[in-house]
Amino acid sequence: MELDSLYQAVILDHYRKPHHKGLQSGFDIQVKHNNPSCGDEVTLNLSISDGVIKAISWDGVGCSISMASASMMSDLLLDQSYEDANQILAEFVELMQSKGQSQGNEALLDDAVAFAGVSKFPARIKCALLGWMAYKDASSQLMA
Amino acid sequence: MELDSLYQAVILDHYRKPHHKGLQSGFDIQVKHNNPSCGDEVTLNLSISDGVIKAISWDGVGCSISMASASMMSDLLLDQSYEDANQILAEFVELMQSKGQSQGNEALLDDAVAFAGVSKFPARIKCALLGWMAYKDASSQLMA
Amino acid sequence: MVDLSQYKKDFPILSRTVRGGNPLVYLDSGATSQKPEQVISAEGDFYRKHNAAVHRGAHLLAEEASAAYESARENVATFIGAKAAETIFTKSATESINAIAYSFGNSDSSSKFSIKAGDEIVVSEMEHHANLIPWQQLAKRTGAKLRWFEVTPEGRLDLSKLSDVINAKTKIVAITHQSNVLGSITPLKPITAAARAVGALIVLDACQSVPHFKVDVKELDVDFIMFSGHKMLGPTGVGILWGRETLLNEMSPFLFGGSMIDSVTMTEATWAQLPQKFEAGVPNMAQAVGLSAAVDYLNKVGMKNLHEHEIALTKQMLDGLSQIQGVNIIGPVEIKDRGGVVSFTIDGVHPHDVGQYLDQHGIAVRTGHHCAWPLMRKLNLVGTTRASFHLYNNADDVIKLLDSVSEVQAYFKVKI
Amino acid sequence: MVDLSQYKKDFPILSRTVRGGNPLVYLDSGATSQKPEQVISAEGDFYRKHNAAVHRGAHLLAEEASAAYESARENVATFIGAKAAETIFTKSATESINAIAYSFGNSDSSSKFSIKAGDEIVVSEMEHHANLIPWQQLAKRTGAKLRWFEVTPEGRLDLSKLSDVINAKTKIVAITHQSNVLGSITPLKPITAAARAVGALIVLDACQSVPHFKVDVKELDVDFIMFSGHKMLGPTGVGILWGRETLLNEMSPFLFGGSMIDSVTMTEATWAQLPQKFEAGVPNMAQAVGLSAAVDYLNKVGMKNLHEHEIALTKQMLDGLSQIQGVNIIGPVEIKDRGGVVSFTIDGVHPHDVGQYLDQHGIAVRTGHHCAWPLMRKLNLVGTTRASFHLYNNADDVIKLLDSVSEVQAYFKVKI
Ligand SMILES: Cc1ncc(COP(=O)(O)O)c(C=O)c1O
Ligand SMILES: Cc1ncc(COP(=O)(O)O)c(C=O)c1O
Repeated sequence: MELDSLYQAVILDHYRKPHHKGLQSGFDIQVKHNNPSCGDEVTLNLSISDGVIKAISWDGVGCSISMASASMMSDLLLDQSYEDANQILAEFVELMQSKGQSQGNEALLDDAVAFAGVSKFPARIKCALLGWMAYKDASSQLMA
Repeated sequence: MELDSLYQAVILDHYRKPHHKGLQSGFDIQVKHNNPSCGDEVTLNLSISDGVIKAISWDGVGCSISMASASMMSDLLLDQSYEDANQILAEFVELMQSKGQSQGNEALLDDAVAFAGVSKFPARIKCALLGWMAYKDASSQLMA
Repeated sequence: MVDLSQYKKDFPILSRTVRGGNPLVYLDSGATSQKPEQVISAEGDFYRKHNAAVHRGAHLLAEEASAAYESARENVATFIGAKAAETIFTKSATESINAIAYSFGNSDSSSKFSIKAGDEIVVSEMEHHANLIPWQQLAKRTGAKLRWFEVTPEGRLDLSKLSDVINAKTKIVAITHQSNVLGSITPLKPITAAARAVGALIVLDACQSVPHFKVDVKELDVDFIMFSGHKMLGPTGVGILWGRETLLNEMSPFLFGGSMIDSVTMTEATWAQLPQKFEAGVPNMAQAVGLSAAVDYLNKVGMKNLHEHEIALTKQMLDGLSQIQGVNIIGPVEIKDRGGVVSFTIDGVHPHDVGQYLDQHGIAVRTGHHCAWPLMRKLNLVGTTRASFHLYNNADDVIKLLDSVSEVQAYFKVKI
Repeated sequence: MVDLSQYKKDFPILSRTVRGGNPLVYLDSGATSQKPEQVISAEGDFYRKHNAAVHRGAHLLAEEASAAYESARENVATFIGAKAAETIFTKSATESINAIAYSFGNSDSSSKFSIKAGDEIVVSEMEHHANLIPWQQLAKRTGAKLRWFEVTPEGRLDLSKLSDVINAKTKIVAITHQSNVLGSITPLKPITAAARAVGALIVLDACQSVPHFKVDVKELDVDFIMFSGHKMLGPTGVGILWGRETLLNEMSPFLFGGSMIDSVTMTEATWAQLPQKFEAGVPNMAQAVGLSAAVDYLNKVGMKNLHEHEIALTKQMLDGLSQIQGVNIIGPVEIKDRGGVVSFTIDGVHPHDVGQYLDQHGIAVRTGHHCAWPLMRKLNLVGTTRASFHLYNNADDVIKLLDSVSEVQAYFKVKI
């Protein structure tokens, strides 16, 4: 079923057992993003020092796609350099805009290539990007 | 031509040589009415004493129908009792709403039956009624 | 119950297939209704035969267009028991509500419509954003205070503090006729009585009532109502503002421009009579004509038949959902004072994911906060899944939805 | 000149007969244009195939409707050289102008959009009521002063007092791009230069320009433009407000309700990103799609071809009218900086009577003050008769009008 390309097992796993969920204290910046059309919310705590992402944690309410995406993002970006994180971010955004044409670069995205299917469901792209946009906002404020 | 039923000779005569046009002093009330969709304007001076229309004069700018109608109205209503004038007014309004089905009561309306043709041109009914509505407003204020 | 199945064929979109090649089961009429061919072609015919700027031309097309537009107004007015002069065409209910709020704001401080610090405006926790934010903003601009009725756990308006909420300071009571989330119908009598007792004006958001059951403004005892054409089988881009003639006569207009004037100089303008006073510019003529065709269609079906039909479907849906473990109905479970809108949640599955699963099976529902975010917060929900009906729905649609809801639980491996 | 005759057949209404059994000669496109079948069926197809509430549903129809609506926005934006985010769908130019005026009025006193006593707002004597009264009212509400450019006897904007009219107090300059009565096109450069020099914002009423010649907001150096779909072959019930992204981002929204929010509680709301911030409620989706089809159609014809075609007809009309004794052209007789709108008067015959005679012969024109009453007063006229063109008009239409004008004089027995 078409739907299975959206709800890959790894996505549903992260949804049920999200990583880095629960806000940690001692952050450099906190941002809150939401998706006004459906009400999903993500709050993100981020610390960057010496150009490296030292801590990332988040909390929020939302659908499986938005929550699983925030979870995998945290896994992917923690301990990366700001530059590498940006490359991963760019790759993920490109995957989301690929309208089902791309498989995603597994070297960069690891398990997050499972989101490739989301790009065929335009209304869900915003869900998958919610956490990433929070990260983008937070990190670019920190690095400004 | 259909148009000739609108522009009867007597109407065009009154348009070219309107009666009671030019505001007379010594009135009991003055009202100004306009037709905002085309810009036609009529100012009416009216005096009623002992229930009789003692003086009526008007001025204004407008199309042949509105000006001729004000002219004939003045002829018809001058020296009439308020009650008779109301009957004439009612008859004229009814004629305007007749959608071309009525010839008009000549005993009451005299030359103004020429306006029967106007009732087939919905956009022109307001023109023909402009002066009459001014009279209605003025007289009902006076008799209130 | 009258059988309405003959009408479905008039709605071209209902014969298309959607995701997964499934036939469309449209259960999102609370957001917008589908349109019968009669409405679509009424709009098209206006353009093909009579299109011209109304009230402005000396020519035959302008006469015909004006007649079509004004008879559309008569028709819609009659439908709600109103006079034509009180029935204003807007672009939507949202515009209608904002129009009234701005008209209050535009009033001279001496007028009875003027709102100032110390005054109170009353809404409820179940309002759609369209009947909340304009009043928040009016309060903000004027210094007035916003008050509200709370919502009971069953999803009814909580009137227990009625005499506190509506008090001597209350100037406006703006309330929904039927919640677009909960389906609950507002008991108007106690509210209008309280408002009348303190001289407050009553604004009724009739977006979810006029399209579904007979509403007669003469019986309501309110001052303003508003609704959108697109939720009642009509075109997009047209709504109605109805107000009492005496009030509209006294109020300031909202939009300024052509056709709404009596006289204009460089520095001053005076206003036309009703309804033109509230209709600036070349109006949405084709959409007004389309809305009139929708009213004709609804009259043909019969509002009573429509309502009975929707109530039967609602009952079937409520009964069915009650029997599925792990499913929660959000809103009254009783059918009394309840319209054809059924919100629910499924434990362990986010509404957005529920909607996605249903969509894959051809079932179109709405998910999320339904533009009633404060209500969601109050009920401690991130959102709901909402199924809503119109005349073209039938018992099969409900069965399909119920079956799919059970499958959702299986698909997302919810433990029940 | 490119031959546009192939297009006329696309406009169903143009094949009908009117008063006296005459074929329709439609010369009233300045009031509203006719619609090609392509536009009518684009609107119908939206309802028949994709209708759903945009930006709100999880289902396929909602996705399709959103895609149709947003690609309509892209298309219209490209047409005027704008970004999609800056291109707001309204119901009409009238709404667009009022929206901006209210947004100014809604601004905090600390914001640069706030208007107060001592500020000045500049318009002109040739404005349509839609670009005059909203500013009169804003001035009235805020205590600002309304100033204006006069009109020269030839019907051009009188810029001789430019540095007096636009001065250090000027906050807004709201001006028409082309007069709907005189046909004169505003020389923007000196005005925008003067406005920029004092930091005033520039609002351009593009109702009579965008439908007739290429307008690119990047080249205009103005801050806001507005126009209506119905004058550019599009549906009724849709207009555009374009504004610079930076300004729209900073400005207060105008209508409040669903879809324009970022977050909402009972007492507070924050706004969505552009363009949603300025589009409250379920939008006029089918009309936006129809407008996009109109833009496609205009692109196919080519705005340059259209403009040349209209200029040729205008020249023919001006030449013809100049040769009839007792006929006065109201507006520039020179073709330079002039669009396809020709107003005239006939000595001894009221415009309304002229229009009636023409109508009897199948010729649809507009008569009266054309929603520019202050201009009429200035020119000492009770009104004019106005012929205005679009792509479906041709030289025969002009000849018919010219012949009929001569007959009017005979019919009403005017002595020449
Ligand atoms: C110059 C001008 N401005 C504004 C308007 C108002 O447009 P609308 O009535 O479509 O809102 C018009 C047309 O009526 C116009 O010609
Ligand atoms: C209760 C209620 N009020 C107001 C609205 C706003 O209507 P619209 O978006 O058509 O203006 C809606 C629908 O969206 C609604 O359901």
